[in-house]
Amino acid sequence: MTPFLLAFFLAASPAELTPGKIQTGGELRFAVPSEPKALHPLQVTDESSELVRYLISGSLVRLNRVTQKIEPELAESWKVTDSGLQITFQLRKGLKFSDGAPFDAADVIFTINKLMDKSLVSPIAESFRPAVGSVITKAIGPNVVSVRFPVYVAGMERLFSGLSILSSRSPLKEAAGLGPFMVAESKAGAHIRLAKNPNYWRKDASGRQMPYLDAIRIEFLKNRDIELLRFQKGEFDFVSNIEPEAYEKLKANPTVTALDLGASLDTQQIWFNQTPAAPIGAHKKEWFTSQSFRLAISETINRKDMARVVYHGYGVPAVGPVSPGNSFWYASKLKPAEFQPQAALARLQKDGFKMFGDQLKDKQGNAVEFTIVTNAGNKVRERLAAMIQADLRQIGIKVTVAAMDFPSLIERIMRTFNYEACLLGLVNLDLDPSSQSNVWLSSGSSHAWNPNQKTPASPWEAEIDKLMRQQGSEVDPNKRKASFDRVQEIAAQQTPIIYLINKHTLVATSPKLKNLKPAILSPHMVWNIEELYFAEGAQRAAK
Amino acid sequence: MGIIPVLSVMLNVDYSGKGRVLNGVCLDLAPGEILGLVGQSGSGKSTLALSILRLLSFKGGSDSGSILFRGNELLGASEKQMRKLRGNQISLVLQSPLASLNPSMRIGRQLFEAWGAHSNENGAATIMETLRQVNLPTDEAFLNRYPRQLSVGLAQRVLIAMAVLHRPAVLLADEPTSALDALTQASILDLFRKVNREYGTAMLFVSHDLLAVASLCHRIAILHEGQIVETGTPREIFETPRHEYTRTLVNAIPTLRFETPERVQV
Amino acid sequence: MKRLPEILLAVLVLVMLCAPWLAPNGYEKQSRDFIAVGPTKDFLLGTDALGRDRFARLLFGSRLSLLLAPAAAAVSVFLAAVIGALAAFSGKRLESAIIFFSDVALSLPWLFLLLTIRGAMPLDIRPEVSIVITFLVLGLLGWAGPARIVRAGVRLILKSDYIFQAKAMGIAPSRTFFRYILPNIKPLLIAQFWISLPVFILSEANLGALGLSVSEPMPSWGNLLKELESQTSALEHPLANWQLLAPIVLLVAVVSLLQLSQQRLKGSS
Amino acid sequence: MAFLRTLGRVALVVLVGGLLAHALIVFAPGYSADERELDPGLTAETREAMLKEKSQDSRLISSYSRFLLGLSHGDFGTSRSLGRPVRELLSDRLPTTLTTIGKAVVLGWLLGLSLALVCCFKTGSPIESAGIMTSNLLLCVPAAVLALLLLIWVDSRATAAVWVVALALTPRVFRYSYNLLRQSYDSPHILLAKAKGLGPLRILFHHVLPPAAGQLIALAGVSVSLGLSASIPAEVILDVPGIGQLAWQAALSRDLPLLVSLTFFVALVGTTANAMSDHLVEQEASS
Repeated sequence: MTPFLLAFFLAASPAELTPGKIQTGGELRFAVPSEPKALHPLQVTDESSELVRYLISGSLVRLNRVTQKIEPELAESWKVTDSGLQITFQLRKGLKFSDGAPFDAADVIFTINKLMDKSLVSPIAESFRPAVGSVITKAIGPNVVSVRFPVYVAGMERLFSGLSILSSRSPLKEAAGLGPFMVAESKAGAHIRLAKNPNYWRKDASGRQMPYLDAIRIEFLKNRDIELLRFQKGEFDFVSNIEPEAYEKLKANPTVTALDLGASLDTQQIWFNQTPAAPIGAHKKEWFTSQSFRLAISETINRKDMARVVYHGYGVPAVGPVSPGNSFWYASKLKPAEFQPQAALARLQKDGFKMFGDQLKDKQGNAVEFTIVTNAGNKVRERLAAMIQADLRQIGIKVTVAAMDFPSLIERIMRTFNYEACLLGLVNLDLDPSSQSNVWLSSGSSHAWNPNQKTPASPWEAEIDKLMRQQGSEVDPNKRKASFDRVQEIAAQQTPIIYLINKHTLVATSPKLKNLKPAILSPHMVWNIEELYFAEGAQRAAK
Repeated sequence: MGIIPVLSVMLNVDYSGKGRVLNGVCLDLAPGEILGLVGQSGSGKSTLALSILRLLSFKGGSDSGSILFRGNELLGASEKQMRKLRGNQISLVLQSPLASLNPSMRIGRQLFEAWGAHSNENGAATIMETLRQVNLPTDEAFLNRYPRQLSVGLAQRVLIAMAVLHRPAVLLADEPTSALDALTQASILDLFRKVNREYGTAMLFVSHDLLAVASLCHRIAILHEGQIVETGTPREIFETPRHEYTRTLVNAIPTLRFETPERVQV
Repeated sequence: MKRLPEILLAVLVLVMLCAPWLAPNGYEKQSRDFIAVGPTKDFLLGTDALGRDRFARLLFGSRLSLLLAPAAAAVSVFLAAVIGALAAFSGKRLESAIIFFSDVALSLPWLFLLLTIRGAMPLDIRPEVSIVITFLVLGLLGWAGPARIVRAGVRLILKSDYIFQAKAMGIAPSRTFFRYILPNIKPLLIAQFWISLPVFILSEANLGALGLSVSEPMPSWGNLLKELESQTSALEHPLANWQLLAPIVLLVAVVSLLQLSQQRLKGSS
Repeated sequence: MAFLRTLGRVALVVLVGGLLAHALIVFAPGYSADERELDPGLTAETREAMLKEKSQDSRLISSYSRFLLGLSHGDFGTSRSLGRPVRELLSDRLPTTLTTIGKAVVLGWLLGLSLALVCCFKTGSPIESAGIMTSNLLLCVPAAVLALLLLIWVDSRATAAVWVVALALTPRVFRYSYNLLRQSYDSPHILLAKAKGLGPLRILFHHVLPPAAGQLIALAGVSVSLGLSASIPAEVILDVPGIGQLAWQAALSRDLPLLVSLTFFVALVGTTANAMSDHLVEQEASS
């Protein structure tokens, strides 16, 4: 690298993203892979809708994506009382919705009552609907609201960070928002345009009205290659979740700033079907329910190679369900499974497996072979599958990869259970383990390897059930962590799910965009949207 | 012969699939002369006509030798030069008159088009005069007809009219009467004679019909296996045929005999 | 020199048959220390994202596609010929029935049939078998469009003198159909064949997004061509990785050579 | 009368096509699955509700007649994956796709026909081989590659989509029109036109094209259907908000009302184009 280029790279390091002289105006442009399916803030189920919701509505508290701490937003302060059953919010005074309607306690009550409607399908609504009893919301004053849950909810204030407050009075109903922006124009299948909310409550330290940007234009673009091409042409101001191959090429481009934010919360994982009712051979069920078999498979997969080959080094071998990017909940004691095919083979041989030539057979003489199903069209996953295939071949296991489209895959893994092993990725949006209880409780419908159990099928699943309930009823965060650490430990020993890789969050931005605080948590680039501004002279005119 | 021939040909033609079709064919056509070219079907007669017009590529053949028209070599001539000659100095009449007319164009327009190809002047007078010469009606209704509304005989007359519009020096007629009935054939042959007489057009009359050729032509050339085996006046050909093949041809002409064939006893 | 197309084709086929010897790396061996490298002595066309020898993958993939795509094209053209000719040749009633079904067939989302067939196959089916079935179904489904064109062609032929002559000679309709009609729509069928050949190869690649194409680690022309899509991503000059263009060059070459030799055959007959 | 019969046939094709499409979709694997199910945040109750909604459709005839009933009121149903009325979705996206196909058909024909003409003028020369090679190349390059290459030069995705569809049509137009023109050029009246000394352009426009016009128009009808099917990959790759992109999304999410409506649309356009071309061919034949 020439000294000149080097200097350029140094100049474009994250330090450059911190503010200089603040400029207002301009239109921010970027792309999301799909069209928002719901613009009603309480009915959000998909990522794009969630992003738009975040930009156009306000919540009582906000999660700081960098510090991963809850911060005041519409509520100045809050207090959890009654051993964690009740939370009381002190609301900011004099706030207005985008259409000028006033904001007070009545709006909060209105919003939470709306959530109780059973026909609302959205994770946020469901988390407010307890299985027994009901949530009671009371106005203690015009600007004080208390919410009481019938059962203990761990980390209660966290729930409110994703809850958009609706107006009880505005004639625009849910279209009136408290966020920094509001929907100005929406073209089906093409783009959505947000304009600055003139009534946005936040002002900066010097008393200037936020947000600094005039408008945001979000295009719907599934094709990442085209997104990157247009980003490099300056038509988009940033790209997030870049694939490693593209990231390396962007890094070589001096006109953009490419950033590696470290391990994300997302995981890639593989699990074996342990459902008793599964229409697969009895001998295969026997392998899949055997701990040493699962462990052996896990030890034969070369995660370091995966990180190096598939992720070009922008990925870390995964330890368990929690990524190192989750600073509080990560179980730092645990280590990723060692790559030791010979030890794995020895482990299998102890169980009566034998090598015949280059083919491993179990004690009944069945050749050890299985099929991994995964979703088609995902380059990364198809490569991971091919690597697993090659790795397991070394100890005489023949793996077939069956890629299929998503609906077919879901039907197999959630309905018919007609599969042997499945390779999938999981996008985690929430830091708190409570959001994963459906995965870890044996009665959960997302208990991937054997869902909806009446009673736990094994002692270790029973223990996990107990620990998950424990962490859910504990108030002290450190005690909660101890319980969940134990869950992670059992998961590592039993490996019902073989965690493979936590990929890095890779982003790139135009150097003209200032005040960015990119985070591994979504919305990675715009979580502090009100603070973003363009460098002098770089504002794009809002049309 | 002291006269300079208007057309002088020495030609070899090969087809990519069939091999050599014409092998050193030599022909001279004097001004105002009608030369008949007789041979079996497939002996390369039509090929010769196409070659003279330099349209052989149309059928996928390649030629070598020499074609002198008024002393100019045509084999090396450019497409542009050739286009000036075609229909103007050398014209062509084909065997199947109905297929040779553009089915989607009115007769009148086709005539005017043929005129306009080589002249910027108003050709109406010439066209009407020529139509009269070939005994065709000159009214609007006729000119507005489509080829499918004509009989074969009328169509052939239209074609001949078209061919002589520019009073060409040479007319190549490729089996122009084979598709016609006896009466029409006779009248078309008359027409050729008339055209030859009125305009002094030299003609290469290609046919397999020795009788028709003999009645029309000043000289006859016999083509056999890609070569001209014999040339002579009709009288010479009929009375003193020299070549074996010519004799076979002449002997094959049926003579009229009015014998009642014997009835077969059943 | 006239036999050049055939000679080149024969050489290509020979090279592909010798794939196991010419490309000792094999199509699935992952050289994980040589990821996506350019052409070298060991890897004539470089390696792919998993360190697999592209040259080997091209050779082995060609074997598969060169066999299956023409087969699928032949199946669809054959069906189109029989159905289209039958429509034109048979009575009014059968003709309108056939036209009706071809219209329906042209508007159906056949993707779902492919998905269903794939879903009904056992999971551990060998990739070779599943891809053969996919191509076969593609071929079976491709009749409707060409059948219309064939029908139009046959109707023209039916007006010709030699069909009239055949009728006049009292030749049976079935014989007229097979001896007089089918042979004479050959140019039409051949044109259709050349169009559908690359189309089938490409549709195999496009079906990959639904998991209906050949599965890892088997190569096919389809998934090799697919590799081009992400790489040309304009982040680089499209010719920066020229070795990626090899499958396209080979495909165009094979299709054109086949066409040339067929044209020559036609010319000499 | 003939018009009414054609209309009836088109209607029948659309109805039967819709029913078969309905059956194909409902019996395809993954029909009852929903991507949202993977979300661990959903409660069992919600799951049940989502399942119930879809299982109704597996009773084929009753649900199809329900759909048709809605249709008779101009109601195409509501898209399951996008949560909006299908009619709205179609009317939003129809103009985009129709413009794309319209422009692409014209462009594809210009390119294909001129390539065919160049090859006809230069039969036997290397130019003819080059023309055939070009058309082969266009057939062999995947649409996605073409799209990405185009985007390097063309800024607008809509324009790029037009080119992708046009370049997909070009080799097909070329193949058929080339055959047709070669045939036309081989007929005796062309020979005579040449013998008249007419220029190549005059021969082309007055003697070659008019007799071939009927068949070319028939091909033009078919090319509308071809363009429609080529627009699906083009719109998907280039993210152009048209019918093609919608169809792909609908297929991936097994969106029954949307897919059946789209089948209706494709059947309608395709059958109408075919009927029109049939009509023209018939006219040509009888004239």
